[in-house]
Amino acid sequence: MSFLLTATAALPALGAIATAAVPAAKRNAAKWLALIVSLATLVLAAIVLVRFDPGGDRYQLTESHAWIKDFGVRYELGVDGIAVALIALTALLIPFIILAGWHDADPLETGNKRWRPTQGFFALILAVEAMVIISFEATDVFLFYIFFEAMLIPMYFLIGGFGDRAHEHGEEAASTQRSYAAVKFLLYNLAGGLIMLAAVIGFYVVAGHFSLQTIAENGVPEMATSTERWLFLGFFFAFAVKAPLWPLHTWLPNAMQESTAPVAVLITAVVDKVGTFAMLRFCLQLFPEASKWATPAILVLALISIIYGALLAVGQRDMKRLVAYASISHFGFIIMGIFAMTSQGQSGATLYMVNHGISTAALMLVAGFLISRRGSRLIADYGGVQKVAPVLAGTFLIGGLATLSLPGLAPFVSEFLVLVGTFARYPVIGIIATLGIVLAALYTLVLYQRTMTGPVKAEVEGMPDLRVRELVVVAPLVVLLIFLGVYPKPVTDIVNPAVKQTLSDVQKQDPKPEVEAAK
Amino acid sequence: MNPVNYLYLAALLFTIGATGVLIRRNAIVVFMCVELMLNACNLALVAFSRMHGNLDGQIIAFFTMVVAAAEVVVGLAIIVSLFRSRHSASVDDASLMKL
Amino acid sequence: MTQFAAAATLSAGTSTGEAFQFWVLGTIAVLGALGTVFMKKTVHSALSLAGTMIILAVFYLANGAYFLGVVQIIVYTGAIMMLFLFVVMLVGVTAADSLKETIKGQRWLALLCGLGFGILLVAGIGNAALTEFDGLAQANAGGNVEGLAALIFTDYVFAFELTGALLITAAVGAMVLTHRERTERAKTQRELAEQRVREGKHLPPLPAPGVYARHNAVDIAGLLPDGTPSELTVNKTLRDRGQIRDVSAQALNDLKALERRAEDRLERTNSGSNGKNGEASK
Amino acid sequence: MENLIALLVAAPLLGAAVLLCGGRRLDAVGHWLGTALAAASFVIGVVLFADMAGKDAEHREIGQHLFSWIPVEGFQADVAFQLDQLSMTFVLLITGVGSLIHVYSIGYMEHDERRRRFFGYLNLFLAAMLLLVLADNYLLLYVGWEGVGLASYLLIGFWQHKPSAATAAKKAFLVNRVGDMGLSIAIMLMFTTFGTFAFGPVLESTGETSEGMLTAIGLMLLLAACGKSAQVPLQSWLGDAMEGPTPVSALIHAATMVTAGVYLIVRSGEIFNAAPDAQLAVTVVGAVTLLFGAIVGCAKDDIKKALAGSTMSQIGYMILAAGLGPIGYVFAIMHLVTHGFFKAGLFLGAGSVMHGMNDEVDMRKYGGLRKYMPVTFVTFGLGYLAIIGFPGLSGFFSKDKIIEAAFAKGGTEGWILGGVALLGAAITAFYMTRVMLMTFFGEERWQPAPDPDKAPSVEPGIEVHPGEMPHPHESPKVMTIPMIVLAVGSVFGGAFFSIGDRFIHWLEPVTDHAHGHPPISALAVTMSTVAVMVIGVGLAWLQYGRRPVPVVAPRGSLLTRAARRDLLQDDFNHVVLVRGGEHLTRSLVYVDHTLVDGVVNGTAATMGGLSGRLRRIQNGYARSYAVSMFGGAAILIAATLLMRAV
Repeated sequence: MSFLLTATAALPALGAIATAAVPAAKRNAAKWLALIVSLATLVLAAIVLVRFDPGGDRYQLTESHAWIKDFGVRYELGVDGIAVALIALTALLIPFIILAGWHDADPLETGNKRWRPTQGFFALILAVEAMVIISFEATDVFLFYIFFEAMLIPMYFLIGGFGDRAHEHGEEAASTQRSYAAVKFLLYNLAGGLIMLAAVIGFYVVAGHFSLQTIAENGVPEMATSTERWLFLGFFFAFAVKAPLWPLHTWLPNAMQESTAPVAVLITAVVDKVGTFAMLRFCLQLFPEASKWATPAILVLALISIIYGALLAVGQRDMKRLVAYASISHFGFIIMGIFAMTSQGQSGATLYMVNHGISTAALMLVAGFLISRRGSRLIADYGGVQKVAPVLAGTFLIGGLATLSLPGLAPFVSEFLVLVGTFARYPVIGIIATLGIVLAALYTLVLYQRTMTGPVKAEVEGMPDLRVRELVVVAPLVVLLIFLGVYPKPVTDIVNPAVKQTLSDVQKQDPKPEVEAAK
Repeated sequence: MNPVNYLYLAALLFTIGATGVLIRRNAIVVFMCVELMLNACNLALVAFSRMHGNLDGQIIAFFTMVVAAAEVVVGLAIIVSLFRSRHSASVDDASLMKL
Repeated sequence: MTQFAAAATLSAGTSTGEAFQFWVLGTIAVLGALGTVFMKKTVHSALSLAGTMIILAVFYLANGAYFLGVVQIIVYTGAIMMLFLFVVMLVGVTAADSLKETIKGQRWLALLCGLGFGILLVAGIGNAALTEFDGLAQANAGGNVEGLAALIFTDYVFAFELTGALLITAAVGAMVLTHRERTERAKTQRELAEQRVREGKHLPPLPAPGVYARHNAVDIAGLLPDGTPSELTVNKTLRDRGQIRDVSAQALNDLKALERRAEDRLERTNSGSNGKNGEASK
Repeated sequence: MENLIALLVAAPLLGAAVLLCGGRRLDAVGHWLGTALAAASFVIGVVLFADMAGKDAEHREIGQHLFSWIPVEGFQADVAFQLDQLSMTFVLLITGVGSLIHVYSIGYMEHDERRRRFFGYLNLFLAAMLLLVLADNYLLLYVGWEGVGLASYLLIGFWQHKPSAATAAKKAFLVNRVGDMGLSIAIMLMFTTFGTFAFGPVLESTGETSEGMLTAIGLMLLLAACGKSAQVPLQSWLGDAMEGPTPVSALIHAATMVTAGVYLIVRSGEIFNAAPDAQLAVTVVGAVTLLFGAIVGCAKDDIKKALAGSTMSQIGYMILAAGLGPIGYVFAIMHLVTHGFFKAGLFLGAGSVMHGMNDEVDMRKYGGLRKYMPVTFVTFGLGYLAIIGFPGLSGFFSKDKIIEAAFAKGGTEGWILGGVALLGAAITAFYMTRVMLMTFFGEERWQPAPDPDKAPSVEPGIEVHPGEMPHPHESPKVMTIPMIVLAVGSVFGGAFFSIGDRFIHWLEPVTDHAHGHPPISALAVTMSTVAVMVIGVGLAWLQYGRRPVPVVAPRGSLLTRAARRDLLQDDFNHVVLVRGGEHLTRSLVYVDHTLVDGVVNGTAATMGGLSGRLRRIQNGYARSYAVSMFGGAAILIAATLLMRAV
C-alpha cells in the first residue's frame, strides 16, 4: 500500500499552512513558496500518471484505513483513468494560476508592512488544490463528501476577499458586489451539499458502507427503485449545482465576474470539474438504474444549458461574464456527453473536462491580463488592442478559437466526440446541440472583434504587450491546446478503460452502426 | 387522609408562584414568587420521600434549599445593583433584550 | 416534642390530627401564597411569603423531615426572608408598584397558562396517584438527622462539596455585585462648594424639607410661596423611591380644622367677652 | 513516394509556424521564406504528379497513414492522407496558383509593415487547403475545411483597424460555421450509419443503406458546400470578403478555397449518385447561384465586388455540373481549374489596376487605362476572353461542356438547367464586358485621391497624398510576371485539357465519367453558347462602350438597385437574423436575471420579511418570554400525559 495519493493531496495542504505562516513582510517569499509547492505537487501528479497502468485494475494506488468505525467510514483513496486525468489537469493548472495571480493580492499602497492577504491568497489557492485533488482520489463516498463541501470555504474567501483592482464603480461597490457573489456561491453550493448529505446518509442506511471499492468488487447494493431514484436525485442535485447545470447556474457568472481572473479559472476550470467528475463516478456507479431513468430529463437540461449559455454569452457586456456563460454552455456539453451513455460521449466528456480547463484558463487569464491593464471588464471600453499589443491579441484569439472548438485545437476533439456520442443515441438532441458550434463562434468572434480590432481607442494607446511572466503563463497553455488537439491519444488511452468500466456499470452498449446492424 | 394531598398543595403553590412571576413587575416580588415555587418543589420532594420511605427526597430538598440560598444572595445583589443603576426595581425597565 | 413523637410514629396511614392540620394550615398557606402575588406593597408580599414558609416548615415536620423543617425555619424564614426585607428596605418600603399591566395580553396569558399548568399538574398527580405508600418509619429509625447525614456524607458527598463551593462563589459574587469600589478620594466640602460654583447651578444650599410637626417630616416636600410642593427639598433617595408625601392638601385641611376648633373656643370666649365688653360699654 | 505527401502539407505549415512565431527579426526575409516554402510544396506536388503519371490509371492512388488521431471505443479517426488524381489536380492548382500569388504579394504588400504576418497567413491557408484535399476521411477533411475558414478569417480581416474588414471577416467565419454545422452533422450521420467516416469504406458501402439516409447526408454535405463556396442561401459573405487584400481575393476567394464545396460534392459522388433528390437540390442551388451571382455582378461598380459576383456565378456552374452526376463531375473540376487560372488572373489584374490608381476600386473612376498599363490590360483582357467563353480559350471549353451536360440531364429539368446555364453565359459576357470597358476603355474619369482619414478603406502603407490625381503606372515585374503566367494558363488550359479528352481520362478512375447525350446536338449547344456570348457583349457595348459612363452611378432600375444591394440578401439577414438574435439574447439576459435568478432572490427576500415579522414577538420583556416558557412547559407536560394516556 503506497502513500502516493495521500502525499499528492497532503503536499499542497501543508504548503498552504506554511504559506499562511510566512511573516507579513516576507510577501514575495510566500509567493515563491506557493509556486514551488504547486510545482512539487505537479511532479507528484506526474508520478501518479506514470505509476498508473491504464490496463490495470479499476482503482489503483489504493489506500484504505478505517476511520469512523461506527459508520463504516473509511479513509479510502484510489484512482481510475478519469481521476488521474483530472488530477493531472488540476496539478498542471495551479502553478499557472498562482503565477497569473502573482500581483493580484499585493497591498494597494506599497510599503504596507502589516499586509497579510497576500499570504492568505496563495495559501487559499493551495488549500483548494489539496481539497480538489483528494476529492478526485476519494473512493469513499463520505470522505468525498467532506472535501466536496470543505472546498467551499477557501473558495468563499477567494471570491469575497480578492477582486479586480480599479473597479468601474469604485472600491465600495466592488466589495459589496464581491460579497454578494461570494455569499451566492456559498449558499447555492451549500444547498446542493446539504441535499447530498441527506442522500449520503440515505445511501449508508441502504448500503451499510461507503466504499466504492467494495461496490466495484461486490456490485451495487440492492435497493428499491424509488429509493435509488431519490438518492440519485440527491447526489445529482449537488453535482448539478457545482457543474453548473441550467437552471442552477446563476451563481457562476457573479462569482467569475467578481473574482480575479486566476480565481475565476480556479472556479470554472478546477472546482467545477469535481461536479462533472462526481456525476461520472458516483451518480453512474452507485445508481445505474436511476441514471438511466433520469437520462432524458438531464439531456434536455444539458441541451438547454448549451444553447442558453451560448445565447447569454452573446448578450453580455462584461467579458468575464461572457466567459462564464460560455463555460455554462461547455458544461452542458460535458454533462450531455456523460449521460449520452456511449463510449464516445463519455470519453469525450472526460476529455472535455481536461480541454475546457486548459482553454478557459488560456482565454480567461489573457482576459485578466487585459483587464489588469485597462482596469475595466466592459467589452465596450476596449478596441484596437491588436494593434498595440499583438501578442496579447494573438493569444487571446487562440484562446477564443479553442473556446469555439476550432479543429486542430484540443476542445474540438472532445466536443466532436460528445456530439457524435450523443447523436448516435439521440439524433435530435445531437443536431440541436450542434447549433452551439455556431453560437460559440458568434460570441467568441464578437468579443474578439469588439476588443481587439477596429481603430485604436484612446485609453488603449500605449498598452504594454504581454510581459515575460504572463508569457510564461500563456505559452505553455497554448502549446498544450495545440498538442492535445493534434495528438490527444495519450489522454484517451488513459481515459478509455475507465469509461468502458463506467459503461459496464450502467450496462449500456454503444449502438451498432446501421450497416453492421443490418448484417 | 392520603399524603398525596401534599402533592396537590405543592402543585397549587407552584402554579401560584409561577403566575406571580409572570404578572408582577417588581423584581423583588418576582423573586419571592420564585422562592415560593422552590418551596413548593421542596414540599413535593418531602412528600415523595415519605411515600417512598427513603430520605433521598429530603436530601434533594436540602440541596434545593442551599442552592436557593445562594441564588437569593446573588439575585438580590443583582436587584440592588440594578436599582442603583436605574433607580427602579421594575423588570420591564430592564428590557434590553429587544434589538 | 410530643408532636414530633406523634409524627415519628406516623407510618402508612395518617392520623386525623394531621388531616385537620393539613386542611387548616394548607388553606392559610395558599392564602399566603396568593397574598405574596397580589399584595400591592412589597413588604406585605414578603410577610405573607414568610407565613407560607413557616407553614411549609410545619408540613415538613409533619412529613417526618424534622431536619428540613428546622432548616426551613432557620434558613428561609430566618435568613432569606430577612434578606428580602433588607433589600425591600433598601429599595423602599412603601414603594408600591401598580398592578396595572403594561404588556398587552400578558396578564391573561399568564393566568391562562397558570390555570392550564395547574390543571395539568393536578391531572398528572391524579394520574400517577399511588394509593399505598410506605412511611419513613424505618428510614427515620436511626434518627432523621443521622439518616440524612449518612446519605449526605456518602452518596451525595460530591454534590455536597459542590454546594459548598457554590455558596462561597455566591457570597463572593454578591460582594462583587454590590460592593462599589471608590476610585478617587471623597470630595471635601470646599471642593464640593467650588464645584457647585463652577457648574453655576444652585449655589445656595438645598432648601429644607417642609416642616410639619407631627413626626419626622423629611419625606414631605416644602411648600413654595404659591403653596405647591418643591421636589428639591426632599432627600434624593426618597425622591428616587417616589416616597415624597405631598401633604399640601392635608396641611390645608388640618389648618381649616384647627381654625374651626379655635373659632369654637373663641366663640365661647367672644360671647363672654362681648358680654364683658357690653357690660364694660354700659 | 508516399512519405512525400505529408511534406506537401508540412512545408507551408512550417512556414506559417516560423513566420507567425518568429517575431520582427524575420520581417526582412519573411516574404521570401513564405514564397520559398509555397514553391517547395509546388515542386513536391510536381514530383508526385510525375510519379503518378508514370503509373497506369488503376494504380495511381497512393496513401499515407501518419498516426491514429482520436482512438476511442468504436470510433477510429486517423491522420492519414490519400492522393489520387482528383486530389492531385487540386494540389497542383493550389500550390501552383498559390506560389504565383505569393510572388505577386511580395510586390503588392511591399509597403505593409505586417507583410511577414501576411505571408504567414497565406502559408497557413495553403497548409489547410492541402490538408482538405489530401485527407482520406471526412473528419480530417473537416479540419482542413475549418482551417481554410480560419485562414480566410485572418486574411479578410488582415487590415483589422478597418471596422468594415473586421466585420467582413467575422461574417465570413460565421456564415461558414453554418455550413460546417452541415458537414459535422453529415459526419455524424455517416458514423451512425457506416460506423466510420473514411472515404473508402463510406463510399463503397453506400449501397447498404437506405436512400433516405443518403439523401440526408447529401443535403448536409450540400449545406457545407453552400457555406464554403458561397452558394445561395449562404452566399452573403463573399462580397464582403473583398475587404481583404486583393491577392487574398485572388487566391482564396476566387481560385481555391471557394471551390472546396465542389471538391466535397465531387469527392462524395457515390453518395449523391445514390440519392437523386440530393443531386437535384445540388443542381438547383447551382443554377440559382449562377444567375444570382451574374445579376449581382452586373450591378456592382466596385471592380472587386463585380468579380466576386462573377466568381459566385462561375462556382454556380461548377456546382450545377457536380449536381449532374457522372456526366458532370469531370467538367465541374475542369471548369474549376480553368476558372482558377483566369479568375486569379482577373483579380491580380484588378489588384494591379487598384495599385496604379491609389487603391480606387470604383470602376466609374477608371477609364482609358489600357495605354497606361499595357501588360495588365493584355493579361486582364485574356482572362476576360477566357471567362466569357471566347472560342478557343479555356473558359470556352469547360463552360460549353457544362452547358452541354446540363442539357444532357434530359427531361424538362435538362431544358431548364441548360437554359439557365445559357442565360448565365450571356449575362457573364455582359458584365465582364462592362468591367472591361469601364476600366480600360472610354475617357479617363479619374478622381483625386480621397482623404484617407475620411475614407479608411485605403490600404495602409501605400503612400497616398489626399487630393492628388492618380498617375497610373504599370506594376513592377514581380507582380506582372504571375499575371502573365496565369494569362497563359487561361488561354491554353482549356484546349490542353479537352483535346483528346485528356482531363476526362485523367479523372475517370476517380469520378467515373458518363458521356451525356443532350437532346440537341453538341454542335448546336456550342453555337448557341457562342451566340448568347456575342449578344451579351454587344449589349454591354451598347450600354457602356457607345455612351460615356457617368461618374456617379445613375439611380437605375429596381432590379439594378436591388442587385447593387446584393439582391437584398444582407438586409434580409440583418432583419431576420441579426435583429432577431439581438432581441432574443437581450430578452434572455433579462429572463436570466429576473426569472432564474429572481426565483432564488425572491425566496431569500420572503425569508427576510418573514423573520422581520417574527421579530416583533421578541419585545424584550423577560416576563413575556417567561410566559412562552411556561406555556411551553405546560404543553410538554400535556404531551407526556397524552403519551402516557395513549
